[in-house]
Amino acid sequence: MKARLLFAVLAVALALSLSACGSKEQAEEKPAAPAVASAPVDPATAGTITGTVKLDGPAPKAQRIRMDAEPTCAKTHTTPVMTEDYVVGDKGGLGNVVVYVKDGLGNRTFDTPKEPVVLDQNGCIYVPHVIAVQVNQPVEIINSDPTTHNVHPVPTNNKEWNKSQPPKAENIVESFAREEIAIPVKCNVHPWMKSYIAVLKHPYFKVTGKDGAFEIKNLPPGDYTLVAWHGVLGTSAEQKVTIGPKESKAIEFTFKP
Amino acid sequence: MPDEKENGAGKRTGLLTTVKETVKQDLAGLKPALLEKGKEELDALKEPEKTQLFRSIFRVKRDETPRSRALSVLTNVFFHLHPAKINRDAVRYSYTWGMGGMSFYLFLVLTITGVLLMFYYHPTKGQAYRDILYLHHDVPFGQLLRNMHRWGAHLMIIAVWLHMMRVFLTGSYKRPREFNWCVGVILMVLTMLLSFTGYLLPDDQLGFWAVTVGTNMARATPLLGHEGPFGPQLGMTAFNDVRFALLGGSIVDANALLRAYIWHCIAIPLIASVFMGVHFWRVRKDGGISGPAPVMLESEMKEEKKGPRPVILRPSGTR
Amino acid sequence: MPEIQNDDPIVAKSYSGPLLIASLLLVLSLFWALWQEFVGLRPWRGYQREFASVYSKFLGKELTKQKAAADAIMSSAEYQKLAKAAKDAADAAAPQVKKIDEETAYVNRRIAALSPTFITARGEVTALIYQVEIAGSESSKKSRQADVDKAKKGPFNVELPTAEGKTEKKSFNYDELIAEFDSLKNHKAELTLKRADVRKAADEAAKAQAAYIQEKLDGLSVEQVQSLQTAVRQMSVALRQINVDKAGLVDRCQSCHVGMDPKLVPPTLQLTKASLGLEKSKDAPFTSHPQPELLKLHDPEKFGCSPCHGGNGRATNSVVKGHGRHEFWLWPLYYKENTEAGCQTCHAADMFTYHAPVLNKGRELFRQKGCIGCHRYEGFDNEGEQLLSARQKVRQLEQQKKDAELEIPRLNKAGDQAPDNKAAQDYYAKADNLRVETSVMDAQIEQLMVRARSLLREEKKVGPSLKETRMKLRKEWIYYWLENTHTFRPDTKMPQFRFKPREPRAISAFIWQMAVPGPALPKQAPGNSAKGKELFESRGCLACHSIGEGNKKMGGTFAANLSRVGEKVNYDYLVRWIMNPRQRTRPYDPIARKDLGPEDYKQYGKDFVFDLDHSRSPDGKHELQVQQQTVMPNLRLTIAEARDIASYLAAQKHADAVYQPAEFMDDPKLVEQGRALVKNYGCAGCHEIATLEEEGRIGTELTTEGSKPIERLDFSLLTEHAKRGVLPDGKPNVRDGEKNAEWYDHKGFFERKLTNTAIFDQGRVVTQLKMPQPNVTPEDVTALTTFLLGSVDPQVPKDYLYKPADQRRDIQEGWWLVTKYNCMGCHQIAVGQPSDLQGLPIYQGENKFKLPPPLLSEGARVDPNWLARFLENPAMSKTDVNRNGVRNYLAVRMPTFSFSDGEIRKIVKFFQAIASQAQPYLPPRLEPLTPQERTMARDLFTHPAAPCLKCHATGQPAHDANASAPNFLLAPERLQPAWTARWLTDPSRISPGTAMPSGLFKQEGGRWVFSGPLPPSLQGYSKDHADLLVRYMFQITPEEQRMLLGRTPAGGKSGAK
Amino acid sequence: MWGDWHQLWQIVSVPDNVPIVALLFLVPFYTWYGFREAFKHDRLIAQLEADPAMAKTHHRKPYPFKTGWERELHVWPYLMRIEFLAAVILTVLLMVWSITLNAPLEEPANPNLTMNPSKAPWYFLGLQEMLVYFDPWIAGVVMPTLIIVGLMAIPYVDANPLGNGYYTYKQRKFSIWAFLIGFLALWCVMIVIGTFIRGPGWMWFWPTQTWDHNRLDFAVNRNLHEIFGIENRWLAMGFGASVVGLFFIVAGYLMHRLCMVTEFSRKIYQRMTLLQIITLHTLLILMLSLPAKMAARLLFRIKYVLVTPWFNI
Repeated sequence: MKARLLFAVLAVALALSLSACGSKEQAEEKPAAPAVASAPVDPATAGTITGTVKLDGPAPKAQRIRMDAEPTCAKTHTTPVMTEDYVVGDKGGLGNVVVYVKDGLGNRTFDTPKEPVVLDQNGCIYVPHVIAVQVNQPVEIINSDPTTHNVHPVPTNNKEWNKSQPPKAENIVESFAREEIAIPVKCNVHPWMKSYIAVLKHPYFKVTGKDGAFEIKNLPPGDYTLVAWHGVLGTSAEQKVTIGPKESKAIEFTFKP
Repeated sequence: MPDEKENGAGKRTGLLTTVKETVKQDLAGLKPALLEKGKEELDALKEPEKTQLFRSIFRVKRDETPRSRALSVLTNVFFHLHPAKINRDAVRYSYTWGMGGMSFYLFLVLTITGVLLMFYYHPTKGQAYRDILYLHHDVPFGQLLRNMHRWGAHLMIIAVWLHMMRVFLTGSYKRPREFNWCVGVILMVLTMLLSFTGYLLPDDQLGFWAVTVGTNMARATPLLGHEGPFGPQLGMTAFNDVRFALLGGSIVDANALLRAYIWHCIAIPLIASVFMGVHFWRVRKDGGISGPAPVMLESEMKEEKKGPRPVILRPSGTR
Repeated sequence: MPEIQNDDPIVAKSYSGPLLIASLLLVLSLFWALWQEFVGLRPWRGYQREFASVYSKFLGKELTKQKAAADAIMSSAEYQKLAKAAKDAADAAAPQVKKIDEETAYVNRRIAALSPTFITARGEVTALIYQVEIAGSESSKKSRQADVDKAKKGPFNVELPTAEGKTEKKSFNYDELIAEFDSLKNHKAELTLKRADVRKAADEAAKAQAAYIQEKLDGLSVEQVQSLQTAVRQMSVALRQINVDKAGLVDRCQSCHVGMDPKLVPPTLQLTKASLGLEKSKDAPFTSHPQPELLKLHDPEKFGCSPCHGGNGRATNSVVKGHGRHEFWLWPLYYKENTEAGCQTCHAADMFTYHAPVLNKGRELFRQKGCIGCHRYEGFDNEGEQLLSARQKVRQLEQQKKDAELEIPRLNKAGDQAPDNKAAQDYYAKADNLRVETSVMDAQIEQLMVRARSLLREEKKVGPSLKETRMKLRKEWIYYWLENTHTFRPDTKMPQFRFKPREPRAISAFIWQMAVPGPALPKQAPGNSAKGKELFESRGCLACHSIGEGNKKMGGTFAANLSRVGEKVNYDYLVRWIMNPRQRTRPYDPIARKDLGPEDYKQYGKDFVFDLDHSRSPDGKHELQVQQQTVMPNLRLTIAEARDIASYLAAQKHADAVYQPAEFMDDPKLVEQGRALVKNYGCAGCHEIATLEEEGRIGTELTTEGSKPIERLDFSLLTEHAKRGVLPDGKPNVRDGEKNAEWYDHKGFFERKLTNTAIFDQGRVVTQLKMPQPNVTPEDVTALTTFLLGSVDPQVPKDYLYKPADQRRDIQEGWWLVTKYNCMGCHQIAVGQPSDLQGLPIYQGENKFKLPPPLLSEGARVDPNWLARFLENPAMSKTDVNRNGVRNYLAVRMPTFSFSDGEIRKIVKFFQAIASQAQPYLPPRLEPLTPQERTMARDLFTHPAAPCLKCHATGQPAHDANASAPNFLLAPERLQPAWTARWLTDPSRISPGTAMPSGLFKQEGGRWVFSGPLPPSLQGYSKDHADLLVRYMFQITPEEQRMLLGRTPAGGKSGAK
Repeated sequence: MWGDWHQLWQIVSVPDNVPIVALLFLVPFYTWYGFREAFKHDRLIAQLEADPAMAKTHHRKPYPFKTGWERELHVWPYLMRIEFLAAVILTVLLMVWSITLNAPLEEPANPNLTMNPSKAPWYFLGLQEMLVYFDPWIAGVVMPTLIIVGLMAIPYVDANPLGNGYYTYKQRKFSIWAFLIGFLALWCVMIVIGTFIRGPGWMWFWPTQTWDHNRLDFAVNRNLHEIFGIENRWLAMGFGASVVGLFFIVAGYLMHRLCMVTEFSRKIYQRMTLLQIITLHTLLILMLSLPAKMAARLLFRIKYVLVTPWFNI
């Protein structure tokens, strides 16, 4: 009993002293935290990161896709269809790579773009091979083929679904609620068909074209970690970049086949 | 009716006045009388012992006169265990230690708490334990009741032992109180038996094993126990010996519980009450409380008469 | 007051002081007793008051929150639309409603004016009529009737209000008055109806508006919160109890745990310490039940609290008492981590208890870790006992039969010599009856033999047979293993024994020398290790076995980790084992109690052939154990594949492993010593060991271990440590911030013992405990402790015990088998239960479709008769066995388990039960297809928009290379039509992540219609398209399918054109 | 394991042992209290014996007395008020005790689970302790009977007419010693031993020694005749009987000597009848047989002195 009483007295004393200290700290901290989250990016100070993604070495030979099983598709192609895993430009630029800011944006939130990103099924391949969207941004899937496809994203963190899309059917509009890089999309009817959808929380990403070039604009000044992701080669090493006001910096990612 | 209306009205006026006057007079007369009576009543309250109610209860005048004092003891059914007057030094605590009185008081407390406990208790296997839980957790003051009964019982045993010790140390068992000492010894044994039989009633491990150990001794009763000397030779088995009779079975079980209950609540209290009556009566009849008596000197010791001196049949008054 | 000597100390002494003090003390003690009674022993009063205050604060916050949420919903466009619709409808009705209301008011005024006169008149007339009715004579009747008539004449004068607001005077006779009143009433009723009619549209719109909020609002509505606030305001501080007389149950837990009261906290509301703002409080018993769904299953009004949670439900005088954590209370509250022990009280017969993951884990560990090898547990692993009793029964019957056969001639003879015909007939009849009885006995014996045969198949051992040691193992390894069990294989289920020096030598020598000598194994050629690796990883071995050490480990935990298997095993034996793990070197004869060799067969002129089809002893009298008692199934590999895998596994070893030579293994002097030790340590509980096949279990039975008196649990020299809360290492035991917390309880015993089985030998010179150290993690210990704590002699009435007789029993029986053979290694069986394969890297992401099928609705999917055949032979073929019978496109292989018939029956019933299917299954009669329908179905099947045959296998190797779905030809006898229709329309609902796409059909006017462009023949077809396809599928023939293939574009030809 | 105060506290704080703790204090207190009075009287007696003149006039009590003071007092109020006060104090005591300490309630009775130690109620622990030294028929039946009979016999064998109604030690040395040995040294001490000393297995644990349930004691208790190597049953019986007889004779003689020590005691002895003498000696010898047997058992590990086919002593 005595011990408990003593403890109570001590606890009260401690609580009093803590509350005395605590009030000061809170006063200082409070305004800081929410400011970051909601502040819009000031275009006057925003910087840019540019660069290229390169493949160091010869690209593995693309495989020919045999569409014998689906003559309607085979017919749409006059040239042999090759896999798109490695899309390499003249100067070693690597296409179909998602370059994105992995870290450095703090608690900022960003508006979700309303305009959909289009993924077309044309000639029994997905066009483009890799797309990147923001969280909850609509993805519109079109079937331009005279055959039935089924669209089957197999995500790890998002909801999985599998819808059939007969020819001339309505476009499928779906979105993904969680960040994931990247969700493979496939068609169970045509096993060769494959695509990736990268889903990010912010707009600072870019899918490279054949030249491997990218540009990430409108970045508020700060320290950033950038990463590049490739469908076969996976994620590159991280690169740290510090962007000052209105600054533009160039970086380069290199993948080894 | 309609015919009498007129007359009645006239009469009514007259009657009304008469009634009014009378009431007025009565009230005028009543007021001083009421005040006077009220005062009387208030005065009487200052001396409550003179009220009829008081006298009807206490029968005698209660004042400081020796007569009243004596009568207040003699006329009170509870007090007249005592004589009207006692040895002036007998009121000293150092002489009696108050242990006899305390034992009796505890007996009363135990009777009252015991009766209350009986309201909630069923001496059957299974139910008995649940009843104790019920007492602990449901009955208002139930836990307190049980505690008082238990601790009162323990205190009573201690009080009885100390009473015996006091009686011995003051030599109060000596003539003419020899027999009352014997009654006292019996009462002490009964007290312990009361407590012992009560031990089993909660039907818990404590009581069960205490009673098992206690009654196991009965197995060894010479002649009557199946493990006692000459018991087996006399055909005693676990099913017909004295322990079987005590427990109503060969183990402590439902029958034992019931027997313990009946011994505890009916038989022993009755017997003890009878012996207590005898004990108290003999205290008075043997000349009241033994002391403190004037000391006797060795030189004043009378010589024993020669001749046959039977212990038991010695005529009283001789020394 | 005469002659009082004031100097007499006795007389003069005043006792007023002591008396006053004593009286004061008495009064004080009385008050103390009162305080104790009403406050001290009623701590729940304080809790209830505190609850009322924190809860009303919570409700206040909730109210603002829900109000805001409701406001947000109300401001949404959709709601506004509804609101507008409601308003418009109300507006439209308003003028008419107003008119009706005005008229109603007018009628009401008239009724009000008429009422007093009406009531008086009716009263007077009815009273007069009563007088007529009771009048004695005709004449008095008449005169009274006259009174009635007079009264009826009236006149009754009434001032009635008019529509214009004035009054009119009216005069009625009685009948007119009644008529007027009735007409007014009728008019009023008409108006009410009319009003409802006019407002109908508006009311419905308003209802829709309210319903919208209810649908969208998460949580309680504002009104509900307000009514709860009222309830809290009106809450009285009183004892709250659940009293179930039948069960002798009085639980007052709610007196402090007020949040459990459904009247105050509805089940939809979850109160946690955090939500009440009491995160830091250690003394706030106000949270609501964390699993409301459990309360739905176990109505607290019937089950109370203490039967599940333990504790002293009756006690309310202190927290310790209420929780039953005081000395002498036998059923203390289970600690949080062991809460699920309470389930076991009634669910002791379960193999799987829903909502009790920890308990299930404990129960499962108890089996898997081989605890049952030494400790009997009611209902667990009792094949051995059943086998014994079956054999006994057979022996009994055979004896009876023999007696009868001896008796028959005796009776016949007695009949022959009988003095008269009647007596002779009696004797003959008796003899005949006996003969018939013997034939009944034959049938009984036959059945028992079948049962015994089944049981022999079902009986499994936790560990491998040690009879094959000589063939299987490297000689030096055995000794090393015994000494270093957990070093060699850190996750093995074999416990580490605490041998005394030199004991392992004797044991290993005994095992080595008792092993069967042969016949020798055929020599195997080496295989391709790389291919073996691929097969090992893809055929499904990893569902049970793991491989790799440390964090490189992958695979299931059900069977051994094979990382160092190459160090111990003989390659030739491994090949045989992989080919067929159940293959024995010699069959075991349970009657002769020996392993039979070729010489025993030769005696009877038989070849040394024994397998499941040749399981009789050479003398043909009884069943032999012809299988290894392992649950490992046959994967139906080719010899080449087996060699590949064996080569791969044989290479799994530490390069630096060195084994000491062990010449003592052949020392015959060690055998007897070894046998005694093996018996002592109970090795035969888990292993098959020659000469010790019939050894019993050596440990304590644990069926009711949780209610064993604590005095019977031998804490040994640590008794005082446990009572005083000191750990065996001398440090204080800390629990919930309490230092030196007592652990002298069942939980303390089980936990300490499982963590370190030698613990209660601590300090003893002569150690007595032989229980080996099981390989368990702290979580395992908690789970096992929970299981053991719950293993009690139940205190609840018999009908509280969960012993279902319906499908739920099938589920429980099935779980035993499903876990016995680790079906969950490959398949998902319960909702939310992942299979072991699912976690493997090779099945991640897009490779998910390579996984074996989930079996959640298997009972509804397939025809149970087919399932039984499939389980018997998963290859669905006697000859072409190196494949899957259904999904031959999957690399992972459904193995052959050689289930007994009883097991197959139970498994099939299990799947039917978990899918709630009626038993027995009667296939529904399908409407035959009309010729037109057949054409339509063919068109649909081969339509480019419905490429069914693209993915579904057809049996043509070229096509099947890319197939990812079963052959349609299997459908008729395999599937159930109803399920198939459901599958076609929305497969992802049945099997999320399936390759079968959803959205092939769309709902249109109560039927399913193909959602792609319709083939011309189907235009105008008014029936269900999905149903059409199902009916077509169920009558598909190989010829039909071949024809379809011809039509489908995949075939290259265009038969349709 | 000495110094285990936790253990001692555990034993002492068992609710049912509280009365014994109370006994530990009450009995010595009242013994001292009685002796204080006795010595007060003894001083007066000595004074009066020295001064016969004073003896004639003195009121013969060690309490103050003046002429004019009432020799007898009214019960009401002089006694009643004390009784009333005592009743109130006792009630308060009982209430406080009952409020603070709950009566024990253990698990429901379970015949299959023996408590270790299983003890009789505390007031019979003396008898249970005796079981160690005697067979049950002596400890459980004969001894209690003898105690009751012996107590009842006291007034009839005490031939000393002095000390009737007042405390004195001087005039009753022998009887007071006899009683105190019986009541204090044997009865109360045995209870205390049974409560505080006897632990699991009825083994001897000193206070503050841990009651270890695992403790094992090894002791071979032999019968007396075995020590002397007598094997023949009848011989042994005879030997045992003679030892018992010898004990009676020796103890009786010693008792006799004790009664002859002072002149006063001889005088009293003289006044006793033969029956009184025999009864007194028998009872005292039997009482002494308990410590004698205790000593034999604890010091010499003797189990039985007399072994017969029917009973053992």
